[in-house]
Amino acid sequence: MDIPYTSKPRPDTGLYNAKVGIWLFLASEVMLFGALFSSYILLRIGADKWPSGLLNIPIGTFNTAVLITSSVTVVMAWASLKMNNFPKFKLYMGITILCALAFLGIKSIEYKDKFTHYQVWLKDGTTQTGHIEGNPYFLNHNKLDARKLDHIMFRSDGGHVVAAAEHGGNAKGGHAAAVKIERKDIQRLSAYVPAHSTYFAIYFTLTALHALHVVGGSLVLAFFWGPGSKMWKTDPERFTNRIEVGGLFWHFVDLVWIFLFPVLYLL
Amino acid sequence: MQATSHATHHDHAHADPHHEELGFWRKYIFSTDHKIIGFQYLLTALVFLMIGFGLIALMRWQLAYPGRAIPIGGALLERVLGPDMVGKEAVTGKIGVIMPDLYNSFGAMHGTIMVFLAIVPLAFGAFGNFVTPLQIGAPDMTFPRLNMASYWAYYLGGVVMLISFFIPGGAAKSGWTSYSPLATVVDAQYDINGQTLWLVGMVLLITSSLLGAVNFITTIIQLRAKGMTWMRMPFFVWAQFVTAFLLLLAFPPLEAAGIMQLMDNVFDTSFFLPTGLVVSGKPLDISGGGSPLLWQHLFWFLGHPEVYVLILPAMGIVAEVIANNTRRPLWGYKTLVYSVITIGFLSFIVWAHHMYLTGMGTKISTFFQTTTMMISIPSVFILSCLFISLWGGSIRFNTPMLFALAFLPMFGIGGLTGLPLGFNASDIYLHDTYYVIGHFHYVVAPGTIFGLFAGIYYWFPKATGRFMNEFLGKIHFVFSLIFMNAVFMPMFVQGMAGMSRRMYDGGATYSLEKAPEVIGALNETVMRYNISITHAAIGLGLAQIPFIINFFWSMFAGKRVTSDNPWQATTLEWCTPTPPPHGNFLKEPAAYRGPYEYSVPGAATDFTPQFQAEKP
Amino acid sequence: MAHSHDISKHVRTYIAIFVALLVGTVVTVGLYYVHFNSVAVTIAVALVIASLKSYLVAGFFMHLNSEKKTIYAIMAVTVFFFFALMGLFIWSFLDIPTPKGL
Amino acid sequence: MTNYITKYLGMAPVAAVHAQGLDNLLWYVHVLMAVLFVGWLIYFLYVIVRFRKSRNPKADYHGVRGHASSYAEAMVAIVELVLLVFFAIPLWASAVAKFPDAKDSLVLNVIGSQFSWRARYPGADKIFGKQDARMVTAENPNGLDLKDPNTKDDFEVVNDIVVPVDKDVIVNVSSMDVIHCFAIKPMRVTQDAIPGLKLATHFKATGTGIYPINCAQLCGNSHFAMRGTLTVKTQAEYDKWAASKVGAGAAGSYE
Ligand code: HEA
Ligand code: HEA
Ligand code: CUA
Ligand SMILES: [Cu+2]
Repeated sequence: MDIPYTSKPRPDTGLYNAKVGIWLFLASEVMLFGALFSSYILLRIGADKWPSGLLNIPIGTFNTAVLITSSVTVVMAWASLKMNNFPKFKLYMGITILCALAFLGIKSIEYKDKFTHYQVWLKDGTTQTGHIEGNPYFLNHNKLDARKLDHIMFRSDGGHVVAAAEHGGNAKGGHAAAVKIERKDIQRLSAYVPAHSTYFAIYFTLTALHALHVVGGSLVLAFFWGPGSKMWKTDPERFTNRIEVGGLFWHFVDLVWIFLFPVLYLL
Repeated sequence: MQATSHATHHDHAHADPHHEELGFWRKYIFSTDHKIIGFQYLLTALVFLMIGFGLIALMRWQLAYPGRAIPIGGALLERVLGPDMVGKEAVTGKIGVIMPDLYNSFGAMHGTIMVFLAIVPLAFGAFGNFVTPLQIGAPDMTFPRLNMASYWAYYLGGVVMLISFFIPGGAAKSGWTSYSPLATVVDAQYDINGQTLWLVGMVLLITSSLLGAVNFITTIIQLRAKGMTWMRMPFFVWAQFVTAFLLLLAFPPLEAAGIMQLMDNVFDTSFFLPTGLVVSGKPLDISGGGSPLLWQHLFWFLGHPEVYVLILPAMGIVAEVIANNTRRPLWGYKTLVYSVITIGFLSFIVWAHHMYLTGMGTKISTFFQTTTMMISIPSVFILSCLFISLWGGSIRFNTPMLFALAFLPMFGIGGLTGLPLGFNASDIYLHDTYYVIGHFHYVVAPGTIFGLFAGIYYWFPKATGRFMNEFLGKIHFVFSLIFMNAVFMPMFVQGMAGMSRRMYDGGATYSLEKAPEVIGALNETVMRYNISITHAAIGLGLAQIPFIINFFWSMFAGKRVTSDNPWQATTLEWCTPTPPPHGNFLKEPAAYRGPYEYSVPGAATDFTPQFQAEKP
Repeated sequence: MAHSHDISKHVRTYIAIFVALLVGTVVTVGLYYVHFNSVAVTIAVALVIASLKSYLVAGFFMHLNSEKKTIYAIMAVTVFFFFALMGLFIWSFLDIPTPKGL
Repeated sequence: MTNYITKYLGMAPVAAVHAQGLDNLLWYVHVLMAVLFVGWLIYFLYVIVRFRKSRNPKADYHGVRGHASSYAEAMVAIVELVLLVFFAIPLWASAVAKFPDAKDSLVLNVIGSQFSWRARYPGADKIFGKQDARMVTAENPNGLDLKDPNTKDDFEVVNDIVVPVDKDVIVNVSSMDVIHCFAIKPMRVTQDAIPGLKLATHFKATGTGIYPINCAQLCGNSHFAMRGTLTVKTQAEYDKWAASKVGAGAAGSYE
């Protein structure tokens, strides 16, 4: 016996197998991100102060638009197959994949930006944010000691700030000249990396996990666009189903981002 | 229909165009056939069951004879694990004393291995895989390659867990619950430590379970044979169905937690680390701001549904075996089904009964103890239905039935002792004592393991075409039953006396002998149980030898079955050839009636299988 | 293929939703710069818009509006547990009593 | 103090006022369990003997027809409900969640650390000095604010906690490293010590003597040895003892 309902729906449920499978998988994803969002809420409730405005909102908005675009193109790709228009499918799916790559590219620029953006907590209780001369990666106070550095040259984002930077993100403009900060005055030094604070910890965890989903999704979609599309000739119905299933996953990734964006960038 | 001979089936099989010959690797190692995968799960998980037992045997030695070298293999163990882990006896200098760190590692890994690498893979992976598609009349799982991936993810997870014993610092040592901050601060001097590997292993195991769960649910929804309506499904399938949902929805939060703890351990984040941590007199160099309770909530959000993952498949097996060997229908099939569904729902909202003493507020702990009491009701229903099913039966006491019958009171003890733990006011005294250890081992060891043994003896003939030996089986049963109780019953006494769990010296610090002036110190009887339990545990291990012999011997030399339905059972798996070929059924099966039509008045035989067509 | 006629109608919906999603995004960001006085209002508005957007994606792109019963059942169960998780978590944390005596 | 409950259940002796109620609940639950278990067991043994194949070769398709089992199940549910509503919930509310007035009680700060219990007493002024993890040094493991005047008469003991008899004691349990669990079995007190939180528990000892303090939560390799003692003295003896301590612990010194 062969496995039934791989492409034709089962009469009583009206569904083909993969569709049930993907929705179940998405159900588990809902719980995965649900747990992370719950953690976000609790960390935020528990925090003394929750940084805001440290992320670049225009970039985030643009990336949201990119992802939304890819979501509509992937459903158009499926619709094209339904209308028997294979070239159009190729086009729309191609755009989807390009959007995915664009999203990842932009995200990695954002990441890189954060990795070189530092905060120093001085022993007098004030803090400053800015860049260190030479834009080093992953420096912190322990590494200063390990490398026997007795000072850093620090380009502050603008004077002493006790609270977090103002809205509008790390505006490159108002940089002061580099000043010397002695090691002995530094309590703690950290870039905007996960270890910086629970805010960045959850930010990086959520966005990296989301980015992994984007990577996984675009690999699958790329397969359907490239070598996998041969199936259109042999079993068009099943191929269309595959696109639908891939699309469902892709929409879910988009959906997660729809929440991630306001929660991490705006609130 | 059932009595068709072997030879004819064989011919059919060859006539089947899909039955091409696969090479050894594709057929037995990287197989996509659910039966082979089930067998792979079975063997791997049994090995892990043995490893889990080996760990606890060493721990029990230390509990019974604190500071004494293990009698055999001490020097070898020291060579493998190093002198930090295995020390010398104070007086004689004999090598082979389990050190506290090793004890904690073994404890954590015993729990982890037993739960995630032995029992779940047996109950869900092995039995679920082998039996479910057959019972619903499906040719295979819906996603055979995904099924293979599940097994290999499980296998990899197991390998990672085992490797962790041999890295510097040794395996995870914060209990199977891995509470932060201990899990993060212990062994922090190593970049990659046992806890890191534990987390990586867990992510693999979770992935395996998630893929498995998707596969199982889809299979049950989509591949039921003609006529196999929901209310005609064997209870075992229902149990697997609910179990799969528990895995699907409860595991992801632990995966999230695992990722966050991994971040804490590797990237120095503070998800579970509050502000102001001071370890060994030095403030920790972290941002702080996290919450240790967050980990506990995420862990137990899985942890409680997980315990039903451990028990429900066993209940399913027991129901099948009881129906078959009482030769009458299960009593209250619908009640069973609704109860198991109810358990599924409730199991998600009781988790914090593991956390009554974490400073929980009155309102929330009232909520959780109410739900905890509610969940015990459907368990009582299930047990009652199984008990009442016995009434009016014509009971055959073969080995599977003996294990299934023993399951009932053993689970009863385990379940009942859950009640005093379930009230927050009485949990104050019992929390983290051996009473808890006794409680849950009664459900998982003489409970679940007996259920699984029943299943192994029961479906062995279908899988191999041969019976297991009844005599060895009965020896296995009798001694297992005696020793199981001898191991776990005294633990209630110890717990009531106030002995804490996870004690390297078996509570000697708190004994009258060490602290005679203290009121409420543990008396000699309680302490002596440490020794008797250990002896019983060794006896329990030895009692498995007949089983192991029986298992392998019967596979090649057991009594052959003479029919495809040797137990004269009613469910669909018994209408396939024995052992079932790839694709399972020679012609499309159909279910014509409910799953347990035994001793139907007026029928020719005392069983009327689901697959027997209505007489025209 | 069979339903190509319906499908072309759907396509128009898809485009409309695409536009709506973009508008939603712009509105969220715009409101952010407006600054509500109350944090609660800000959060509520942002989440309401996000929920609407996700409804559009799930309901139309993922055709959840016209799915089969089985899928609804699966998602209903999931939503139940999702809210159990979040709700009970938050409740647990809010219910931790403060230290006594000092 | 022993009564039949502690005796039959084999529990540690009772030495606190609120303990009896908790023990009663434990007892009732165990009676329920015993009744259920014995009842079912008798039925079970009877059935497997009476309905064995050799005696009853032909099974009965219908089996039990009455409603006896439904009544039994309903009974279980009702008894559980009663235990819950009339015992567990009120007990927790009265014995655990309701705190004595701090003014009339001895208030202690107990800090679990790997692997000992440090108990801080507020001294004569009944006010604790300030404390902050950032001030921790090797000599000042609790991070006390030594400039705070309230710190002056505070004192600290390690592992051997002393309290007066017949007086309410409130213990604020916390930790600065990992999770411990402050458990005094004869007092029926168990409270996790969780870093980042300060969680209160309370008891009123009924008899003098020395009682064990368990660490009941796995906290590292010497968890098994993290035993403290609680010495309950008469008020007069306690006062004398406390007087001898005051002033000795200003700098967070040990004893
Ligand atoms: C398969 C596993 C399993 C199962 C089924 C259960 C079932 C139950 N468990 Fe258990 N539990 C564990 C595994 C399990 N548990 C584990 C592993 C731990 C410890 C984890 C750790 O800390 O490491 C634990 C810990 C644990 C605690 C925390 C204790 C503590 O740490 O302080 C609590 C508290 O409420 C609890 C309660 C319950 C309850 C109320 C049930 C109920 O569902 C039980 C319902 C069943 C019945 C009520 C029995 C009905 C039967 C009859 C009426 C007939 C009886 C008679 C005869 C058969 C003759 N369990
Ligand atoms: C499913 C779960 C499970 C199972 C089955 C068991 C089984 C057993 N457990 Fe375990 N245990 C746990 C889960 C489990 N345990 C957990 C979660 C903890 C808590 C850990 C922690 O504190 O973090 C714990 C802790 C724990 C402790 C407390 C340690 C401490 O607190 O310090 C003890 C003490 O005696 C113990 C003993 C035993 C014994 C004697 C068995 C016996 O029942 C074992 C019986 C098994 C066998 C005898 C092996 C049989 C082998 C075969 C059949 C193989 C056949 C092979 C082939 C055919 C190839 N366990
Ligand atoms: Cu402290 Cu265990
Ligand atoms: Cu539980």
